[in-house]
Amino acid sequence: MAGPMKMRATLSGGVTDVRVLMTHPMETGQRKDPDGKLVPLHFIQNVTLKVNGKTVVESQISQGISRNPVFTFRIKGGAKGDRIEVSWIDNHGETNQTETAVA
Amino acid sequence: MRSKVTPGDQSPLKNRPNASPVVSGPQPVNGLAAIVLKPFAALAATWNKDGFGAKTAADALKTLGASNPVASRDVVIEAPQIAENGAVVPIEITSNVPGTTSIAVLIDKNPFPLVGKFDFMEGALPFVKLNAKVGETSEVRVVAEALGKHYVATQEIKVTIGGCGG
Amino acid sequence: MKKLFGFCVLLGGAFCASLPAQDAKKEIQRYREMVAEGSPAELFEVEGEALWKKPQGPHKVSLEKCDLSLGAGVVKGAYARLPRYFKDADRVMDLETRLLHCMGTLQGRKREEAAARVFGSADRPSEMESLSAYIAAQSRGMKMAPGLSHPKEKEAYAMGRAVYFHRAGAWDFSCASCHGEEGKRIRMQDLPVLYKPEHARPVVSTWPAYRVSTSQFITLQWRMNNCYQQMRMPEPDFGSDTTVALILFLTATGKGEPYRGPGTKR
Amino acid sequence: MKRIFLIAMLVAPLALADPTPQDVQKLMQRDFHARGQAGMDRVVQDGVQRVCTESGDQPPAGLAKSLEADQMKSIVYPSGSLMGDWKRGESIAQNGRGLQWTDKPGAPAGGSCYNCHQLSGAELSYGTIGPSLRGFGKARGNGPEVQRYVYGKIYNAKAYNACSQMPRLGYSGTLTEEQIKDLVGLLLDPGSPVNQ
Repeated sequence: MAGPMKMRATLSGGVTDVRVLMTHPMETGQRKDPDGKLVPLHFIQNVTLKVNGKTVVESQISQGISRNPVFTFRIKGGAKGDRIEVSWIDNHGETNQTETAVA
Repeated sequence: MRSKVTPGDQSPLKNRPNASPVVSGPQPVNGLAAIVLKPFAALAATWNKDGFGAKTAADALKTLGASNPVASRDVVIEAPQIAENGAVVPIEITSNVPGTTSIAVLIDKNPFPLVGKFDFMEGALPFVKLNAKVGETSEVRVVAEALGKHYVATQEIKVTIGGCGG
Repeated sequence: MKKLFGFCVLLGGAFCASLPAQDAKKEIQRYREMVAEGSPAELFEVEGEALWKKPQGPHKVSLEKCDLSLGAGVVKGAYARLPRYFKDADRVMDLETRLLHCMGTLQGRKREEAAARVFGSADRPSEMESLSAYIAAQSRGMKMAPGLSHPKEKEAYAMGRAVYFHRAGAWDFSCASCHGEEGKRIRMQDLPVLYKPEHARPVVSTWPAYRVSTSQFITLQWRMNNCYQQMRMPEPDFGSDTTVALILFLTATGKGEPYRGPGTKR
Repeated sequence: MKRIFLIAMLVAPLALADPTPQDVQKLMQRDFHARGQAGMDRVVQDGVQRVCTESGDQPPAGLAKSLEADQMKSIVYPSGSLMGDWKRGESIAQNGRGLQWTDKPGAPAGGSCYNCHQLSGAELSYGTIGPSLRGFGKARGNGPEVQRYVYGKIYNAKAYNACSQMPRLGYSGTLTEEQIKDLVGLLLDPGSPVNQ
């Protein structure tokens, strides 16, 4: 099961700032575990940001993103209470999502 | 399903080997295609396999149709010049190029330089802050796409050793 | 250098300087600030809250009735009051020592089981790490005020100070060997002089913390353990009087600072 | 040695109620456990550690002198040139491992030099607990006297300054004779990056 996500979306000066944290190992496939075995490639490939159900950012990312990814996106305008959703899918097909209201 | 609707998988340049080396031509709008053809965008999204598998920044840029981007000071990279640890290097990117629809981030010296591509639509500002792995001292290369043209900025990030090293 | 100059033109001169030592320090500072802005520490708080409320052990109860010094189940503001003397255990305890105590008394867990894996890994954080993140976060904004009035607290404080300056081990180190003089650093790491309040305050108010180099959430007990490892000493027992005394000495030296952790470290 | 302890006790600046180094050691003997190559013998202070702890690293001059003379006797100088390979020296200086409970016993250790000293100009990430050693050989040459001093200082820094914060890298068994020679090369060889 995927670990927790955390997100906050704040409106200030006509711009909504969305910061989202995700739990993910983002394994490069080149790291060795303590027993010397290669840890298989395992990383998030897509992150999607939606506002009130509409996709506004589509991201494609690689294993070059740091472990436990953190992204900040910005949306022009928006209103308090707007529904912000972020979802991800990794190379194993695992997914997770979270949502919050603009504060 | 994935490969059919993935513009990034099939580089337009592959089909147009003689494409203009100066400014690359208009690109299919990834996001639009994804939305129209796939109601659950996140669950069956596009992923540029060739670009992320490329071993040099130049090869990765080819897959984005951005072989010869124009240097621009409107692409702004905010990142430390020295990182204490290469595992987490914060990079903040803003494109002030009017009409920017996507931003690609590359770390030249990484084994696979392309670390992310972000498509913006419906009021999202061409801005992203992320944490990237930077294996050794390297250029960070950011390519913004606006109205079919590509613009680039770079910055060197030095990676040092922190702490006792033991 | 030529290359760098080329980019200077691109970036409107913003990054034109080469990197003499004084700028290197400034850039590292900027790196730390940027990293702290997007810290995954909060993910551990989420995990920790779930663990705090999860029934476990032979008694199949959660830790929610654990008395962290403000009465059973009060989490808000508790971390800022630790370490402190607990009458029921008749000893001074820091957060982790207290949690271990509650795992025994409330959940009926054996110490060997509960303490078997107090330091986790990036792949599998320990229960103690997530719990520490959650509980510490509930003290944000509160002034650090460890116990210093009970005779056992006074005794532990004096012992902690003596331990800080005690030289031993294969490399003859005390804590003060590295954390003893102002303006010094290891590699690029500035070394706080932790017996001085102005140095201890920003430190004790940001532990426990997420460490970006290892993607781990690390606790003060871990920090003491890791210091002794690097001092080439044998390993201190988890929650031992020595480690609690040291943590009390450091926290007391930094007392009065509002808590603003869990922080983010190199 | 016993007499040294007695003198040290008399000059100890700590108040009576404060725990003595003996008290701390006793507590550590109860609260620590051996792990890997880090045995419990390491908790037991030797004369240098005891005197330095008691005096806050400022022993009276006479006592310091006798401790230093005593430590000097521990230094074993190899015969012949003391200048090894600066390239190997550089990697020893970079390496911060050795003698920890997480380190493999018997595996070559590092000197942790960059943790505390500036050496090669190419390495930006250097510590400042010890003095900068940039241009060390350039300023002092590399004659037998200097070689002997550098070798001895790395082998047992306490022979030159009783309460130095620098580990006794030869005496403690951290570095081998060969490794110390390589570090001498790093500091003194005109071709070493330290002297560029």
